[in-house]
Amino acid sequence: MIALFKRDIMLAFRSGGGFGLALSFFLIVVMFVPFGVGADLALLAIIAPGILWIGALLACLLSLDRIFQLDFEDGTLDVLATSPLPGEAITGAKAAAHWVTTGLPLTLAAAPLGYLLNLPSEAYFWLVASLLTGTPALSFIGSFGAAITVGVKRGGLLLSLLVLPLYIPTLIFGAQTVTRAATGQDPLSTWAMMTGLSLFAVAAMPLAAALALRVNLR
Amino acid sequence: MSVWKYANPAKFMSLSGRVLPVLTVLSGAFLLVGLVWGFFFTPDDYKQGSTVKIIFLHVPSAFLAINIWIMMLVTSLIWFIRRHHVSALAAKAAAPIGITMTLIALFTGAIWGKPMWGTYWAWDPRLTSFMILFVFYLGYMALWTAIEDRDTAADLTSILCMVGSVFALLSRYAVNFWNQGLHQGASLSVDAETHVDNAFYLPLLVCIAGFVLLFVSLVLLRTRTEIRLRRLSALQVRGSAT
Amino acid sequence: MTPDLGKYADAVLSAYGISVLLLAGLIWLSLTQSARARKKLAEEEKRHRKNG
Amino acid sequence: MLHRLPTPEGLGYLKRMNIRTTSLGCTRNGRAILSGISFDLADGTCLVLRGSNGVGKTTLLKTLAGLLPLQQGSLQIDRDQVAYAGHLDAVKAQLTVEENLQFWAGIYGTGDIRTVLKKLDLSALADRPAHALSAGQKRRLGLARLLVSKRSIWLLDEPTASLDSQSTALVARVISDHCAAGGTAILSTHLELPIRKVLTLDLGKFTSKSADSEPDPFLDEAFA
Repeated sequence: MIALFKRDIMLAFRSGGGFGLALSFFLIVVMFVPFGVGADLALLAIIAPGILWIGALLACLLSLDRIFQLDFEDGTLDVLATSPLPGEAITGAKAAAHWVTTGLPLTLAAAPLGYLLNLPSEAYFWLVASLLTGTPALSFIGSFGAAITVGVKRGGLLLSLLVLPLYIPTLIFGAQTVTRAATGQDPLSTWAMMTGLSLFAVAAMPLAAALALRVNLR
Repeated sequence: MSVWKYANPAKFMSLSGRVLPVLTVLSGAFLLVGLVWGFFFTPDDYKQGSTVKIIFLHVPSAFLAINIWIMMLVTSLIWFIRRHHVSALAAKAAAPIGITMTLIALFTGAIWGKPMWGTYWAWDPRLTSFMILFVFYLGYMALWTAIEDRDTAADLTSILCMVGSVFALLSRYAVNFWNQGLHQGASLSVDAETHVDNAFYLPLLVCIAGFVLLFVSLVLLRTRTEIRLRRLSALQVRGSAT
Repeated sequence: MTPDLGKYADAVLSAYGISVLLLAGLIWLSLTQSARARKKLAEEEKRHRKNG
Repeated sequence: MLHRLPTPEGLGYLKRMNIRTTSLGCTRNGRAILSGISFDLADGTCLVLRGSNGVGKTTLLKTLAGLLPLQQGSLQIDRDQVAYAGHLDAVKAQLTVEENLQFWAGIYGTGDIRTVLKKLDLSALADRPAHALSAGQKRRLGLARLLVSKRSIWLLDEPTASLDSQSTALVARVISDHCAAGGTAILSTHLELPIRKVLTLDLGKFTSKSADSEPDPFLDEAFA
């Protein structure tokens, strides 16, 4: 399991695409918002929490199809399925590797990008905290969507359509946490709910993903 | 005699073929009576005026929009556990009806909202939940069309339906929470149906019965279509084999 | 015949109009799909029976 | 109808039966294609599956590996000893030869890859990225994965496809050595491989007739 986790991270670094791509995408989304809504700093401060969360979510979505697709195409998944690793360990390790290569960098990049959007200073801690415990949910829920669509050719669009509705509660609680922190309310309760959701996703989604993967390997 | 014997396609076809005409006539009658009663013979509400007549469309469609998803969840589970083909096909057949009901609930809700709230669309928790339900239906139907192999499609859509149900429920709670967070003392909630006058109550019941009967007739009709298509492809496969 | 819908006539009529339209569309779609499947299957059954 | 294969000479009764199938049936895309396959395979033997394209060699191998559900009959095989190699190499182009093997050693929980590299003449290529390998070298890397897995039952789908004669000989030698050491191999190939103790199973004889295929509930009886 650790070997698979390590290899996925190594592959993300090697192939270049997955790792840098998500960060660049995040930067561009954040950069485009003032272009779209104007450079009024007061307005930006209000919408910053939502923009940062939606930007991180979309950047995460970009690389989801790589979780299983490449291994499916070159036969690695077939071999892994007959290896001593149980299916849940395969999907869990791969989702965890996805988080390390996208969720974690996005969390780290969020704070400087928040400054560009004039995020109130009280909110930085909660921005990082909410992304840190919220992005695992994005990776693990996303890995389920990726497992379902792995057999579909050009399934990227379908993957987004399946996964985005599943992201709704995470997005609501995550963005709400940052908004509350920015407006001087108590963000702890929303953060706790989102973290609970995240823990649930980490525990349950590998099972569902393994089930879907099994069906797709037939 | 087990109820499962009707999960056999041939048995299902013969039974549903006999029941369907009766159900169609019944649903037509109920809908006609309920909607005519509701539209022509109910008084105006003292507060909402004639817009209260929208209730006869809005409430039954909203009721079905949610319950069709639950029915799909149950049939998905049956397919997953007992692998009855008819069950999976019934879930597939129900989805377009569910999405239509969701659309009706959304449109009638929005039209109702305009005179009541002064806007077609407000991010009211209920309306938002239906919007979310709509995208869940979209994803489910898209997955059915994307996968070639029928058993694989049935398996994957039923997994999606199960996981989706959990997240749809979570979304509902999250949306309630989120809206309270934004508009304190929300005045825009659509809770008219929780205290309905007797003058509206009876025709509403007839309308709900009519919608449910219409759904059952349509789902039978569509399931029969799916079974025929399934048999068609099975015959074609066998034909090409010999 | 038409009841007096007052100032909300537009709202009520459009709600009924859209709903009936959507339902009619769904029923029409289900019926045509059913008819097409029935026809195709009948053809295939005939061919199948002929071939043995 | 039980087609019991003759036990090769030199293997006594005490030898454990490694794989046993009884009237096995396989389906592909919901359509029965093979049925009535019965064989016993003892340790140290190699079974070659023959038959024209599309007869179901891949389907049978996948069923044995547990990737496809068993449709008919019974199957006795120790799944913890199965190493499967499909017609795809499962080689990561971005990783070096050594990293590829190291990964599989980690997955199978086995240690040393040096001896395996040496055995397959891959030591010189250890630091080369896999995308720079020739088809034959890639196949050798695939075989190295089997050795690294330290598993006794090899299921190989067309291990000789698109290989020159030299590489083919190497594949045959590795399989031979594996069987000589008490391992079992089931493979599909069109070639005659110089392997000792080899048995052949012609899948053409087991092609499923629609009469004895899995009943399709949609074909039960005609309905209007």
